[in-house]
Amino acid sequence: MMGSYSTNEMMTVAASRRLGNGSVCFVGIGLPSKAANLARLTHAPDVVLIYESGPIGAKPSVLPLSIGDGELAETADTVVPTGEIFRYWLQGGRIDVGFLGAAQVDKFGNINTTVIGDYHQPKVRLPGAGGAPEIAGSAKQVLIILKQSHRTFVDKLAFITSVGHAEGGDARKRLGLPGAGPVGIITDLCIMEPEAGSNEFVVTSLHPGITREQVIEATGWAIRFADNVQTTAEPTEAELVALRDLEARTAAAHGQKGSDE
Amino acid sequence: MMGSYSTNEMMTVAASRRLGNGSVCFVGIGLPSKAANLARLTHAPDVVLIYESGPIGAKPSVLPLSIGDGELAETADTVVPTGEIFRYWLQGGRIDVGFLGAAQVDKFGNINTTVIGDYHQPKVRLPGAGGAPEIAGSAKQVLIILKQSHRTFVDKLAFITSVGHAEGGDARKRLGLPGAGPVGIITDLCIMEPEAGSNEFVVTSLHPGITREQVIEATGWAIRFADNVQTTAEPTEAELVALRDLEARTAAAHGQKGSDE
Amino acid sequence: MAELISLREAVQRFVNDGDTVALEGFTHLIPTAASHEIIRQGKKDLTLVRMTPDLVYDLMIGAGCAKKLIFSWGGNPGVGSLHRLRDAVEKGWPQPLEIEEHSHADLANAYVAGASGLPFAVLRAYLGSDLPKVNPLIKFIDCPFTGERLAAVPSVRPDVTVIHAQKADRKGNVLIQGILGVQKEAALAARRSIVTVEEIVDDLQAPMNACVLPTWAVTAVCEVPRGAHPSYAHGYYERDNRFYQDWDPIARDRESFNAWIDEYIRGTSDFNEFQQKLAAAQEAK
Amino acid sequence: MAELISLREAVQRFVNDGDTVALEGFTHLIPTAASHEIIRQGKKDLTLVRMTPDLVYDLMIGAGCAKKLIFSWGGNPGVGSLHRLRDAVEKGWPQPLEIEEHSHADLANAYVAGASGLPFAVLRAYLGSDLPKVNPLIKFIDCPFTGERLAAVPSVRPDVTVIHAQKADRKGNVLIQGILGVQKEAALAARRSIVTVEEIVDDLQAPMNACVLPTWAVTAVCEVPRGAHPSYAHGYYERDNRFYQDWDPIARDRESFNAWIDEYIRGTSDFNEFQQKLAAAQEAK
Repeated sequence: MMGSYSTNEMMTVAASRRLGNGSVCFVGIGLPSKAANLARLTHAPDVVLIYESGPIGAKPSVLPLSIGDGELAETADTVVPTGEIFRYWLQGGRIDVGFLGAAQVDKFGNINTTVIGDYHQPKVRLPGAGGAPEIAGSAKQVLIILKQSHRTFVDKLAFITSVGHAEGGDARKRLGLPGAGPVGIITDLCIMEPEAGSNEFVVTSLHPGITREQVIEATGWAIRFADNVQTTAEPTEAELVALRDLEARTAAAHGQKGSDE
Repeated sequence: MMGSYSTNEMMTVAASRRLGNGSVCFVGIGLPSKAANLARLTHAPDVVLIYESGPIGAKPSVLPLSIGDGELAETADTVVPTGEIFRYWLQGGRIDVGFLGAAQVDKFGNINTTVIGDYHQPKVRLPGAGGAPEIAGSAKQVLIILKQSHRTFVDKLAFITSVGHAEGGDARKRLGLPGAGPVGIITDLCIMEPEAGSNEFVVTSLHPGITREQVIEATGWAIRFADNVQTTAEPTEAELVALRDLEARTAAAHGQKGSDE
Repeated sequence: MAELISLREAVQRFVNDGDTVALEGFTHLIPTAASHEIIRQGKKDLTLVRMTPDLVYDLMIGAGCAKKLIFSWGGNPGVGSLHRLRDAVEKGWPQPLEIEEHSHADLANAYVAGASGLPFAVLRAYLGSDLPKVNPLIKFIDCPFTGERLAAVPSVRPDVTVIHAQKADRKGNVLIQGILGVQKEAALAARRSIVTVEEIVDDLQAPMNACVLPTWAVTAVCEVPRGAHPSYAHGYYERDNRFYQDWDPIARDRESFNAWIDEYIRGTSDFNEFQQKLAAAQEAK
Repeated sequence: MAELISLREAVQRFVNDGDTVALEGFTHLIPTAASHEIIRQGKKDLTLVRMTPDLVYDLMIGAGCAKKLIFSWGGNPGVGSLHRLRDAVEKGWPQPLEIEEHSHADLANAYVAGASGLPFAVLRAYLGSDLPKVNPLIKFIDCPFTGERLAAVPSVRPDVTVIHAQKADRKGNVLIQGILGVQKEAALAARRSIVTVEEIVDDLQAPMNACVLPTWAVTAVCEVPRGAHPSYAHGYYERDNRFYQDWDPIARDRESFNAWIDEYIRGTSDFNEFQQKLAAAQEAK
């Protein structure tokens, strides 16, 4: 039997499991970076982590606080200019998985990280696009990780910063984007995947102990459930130890656990 | 008094004198490279030599046989990819002088290095463009060095590989090219410069002992002479010693004097 | 040939009111000292370009140096918002700030195009995004060979770019190592460039294919030890993560921000004095 | 992950008749051994791409491997003409050779565009040149911001690129040092890539910003010591200038060329045997 674990830990573990060993992953800072490094420290030792600041094949021992922490460079196979990261490696079609966070998503996996309210009279001004629009466009697959709530899973985005499946169906394909778009949204409550045909995200796995009602309440659209909703496997002892050790090392090094922004 | 010197030596020395100290020079292999390195070893120790293979600030002790000789890299301030040479350094507008050889030139300083005869049924197939078209277009100024003869200084080029002053006058300006185009052609007989207004190359300096008749005979168009034709200053002792030492070092290192192609 | 001069002189001579200015450095090697000096000298009406505005631009915006910001991600990395940036955008304090917003891939390509002497960059970008709706400078063109629709964006050509690097030699050749970001491209894209360095050395000891800016491609080199703090300089000092956290409450409030700027930037004569004052204050805590 | 296999196996599996093939290396690190192996295996109807065709393509063209050549400067550097290239273009021997001709800046940009996943490159080029009259793939477009007329050229996307490098580690990560040419871009622009290396080592000892191709971006790595001869490998051996001169009379004549190819390439099983035979012949002189 396992000890207890938090919903955040479940989220990170569930996200990390989606990265296959040897896959080439373009990593956003914060939750994606945490999940990707957990994957590298558990089942996917040969996952290749690329950060937009330039490191290719980073193997940090602690979580970076910024997208360009020194340890990313020191542990990388090589460090190239940022322009090259976007040109040769992302746009060049060499990224298997783009791993993104978000401020808000909608039911088609579109992402807003720009603004809440009117663009010119913002209610909340968010940081902006960063690398996300082109990661969302060009990575072969996209994974999204964020905590689920009514405010983050919204029916209609004020602003589409980075496109997922656009208006659903084959809308993304018609835009001419090379990548397949988001294939999973991993939250602290569940895993959602795009339904065949509509490409609307539906719940395919509930984390242990989470009810459908909790998910419905934490979603700003009329969330649907797949025919066979699984229960996410609990974090293993090995996963939890690896994650907690990583966070402890990070806290010892930085005085904080690593950003969840 | 000076000892004797060859017309080739006069040509190389006269060409080398055109490079100002500290100027940034994009160097073609062969005669341009020889003249540019002579300049560096005499009056222009801080001339910056850039070769299209990637070395920036090369300071070779012997003449390179190829555009990518190892010594160019070893003595350079940095060595960048060839794409970067053309993109950031040449097209970026950072080259003061493009120093070119040629198989043939015409009276407006247009260059042919592609083909003699019909392009599709060539009489002689030449090596082709290399870096010359864009050097001719984007360097702030262009110098051309080649031995003068009826076959190399022709009335009409079979093929314009690299543009000089096009059809003369303001034709080059109308093409929208950023650089000023060729400002001098240095041969084994004389120096030619573009006449103000027409931009037709006229003889502005005869090398010592060379007659107008020799130049007229060695030119495939009705060559004209400037109002005040100078006599090129003879090679100084220092210039000749530096050139001959350079050639001797080159012969000792390579078993040949360095290409004049 | 670059001039080896003080940062004060470089900012006086090469940063003019109304200029388009890029201070680049991607998390690593952020030219903080230069942002302080620009504030000290009261430069005005600047158009600021930077992929990640970060603390350096939060400072300059809050101090009233900027009329416009061109950027692609505006946050305090690992901490939260840039409060001065948000206050300027949302409330117009201390003056209205026009923003022109791009993605990282766009601006990185736009610097590459600028360094390449091209007026625009082509990239596969923005399809399905709302950014082109709010930024009319993002256009689309069709490939003349395949017909594919691609984004076309104007190149970045700053009047002056400022970057920080590890070393320069006495001629002014500059060596950058570690996370390179877009600094080389930003410097080459600009009409003038100022490079602050950790130290000036006899010999760069640069590997053959290292990132070196030759002296003749640089306008001024200024020795400013620790000039990237609280960012870091690979091989010299680490990122001061605590300063990024401490910045949040300082910048959150107009008064505390003004007091900090008056005390630590306007109240010091240069970055060396700033560092001494800051260290003394931290020790006193 | 790159497979560490013999050059013979790599050419068998990854170079197909009819492929578009780029063997790159700008004077330095020319993949000569690979050109020999392609000839040995009798590959046919290749479209050969290379900025400077050089001896490697003179060999392959004379041996009948090529139906088309895409290039920007075709000579024997420091010596003169490529006789087999000229014979194929001028006389159609041993078979007609279609040529598609560019400038260096064009092809270098076209490789960069290929590595960048773009269908075309934009550059300031060819205005006033006759090359666009004989190469319909050189087009012009207008900048959507300034109206400037710029050249647009199709990107190079080879089926397979072959390059030579100094080192790979046992995982297949590749280090290239010295004159870099367009090799990294050519490898990244291709569907498949073969890298021959001087040696396979435990640790690349690569400087942080060195030119490294990660193993997962490479298809096959093959250890072939001196595999660039008569070109050179910085840190290993120098350019064999004499071989470039000796090549001129061999290639000038069809019979002497055929005899040389039969003896030295078709008459050897691999590049190691070739080198022994060549050394023995040179000693006997």
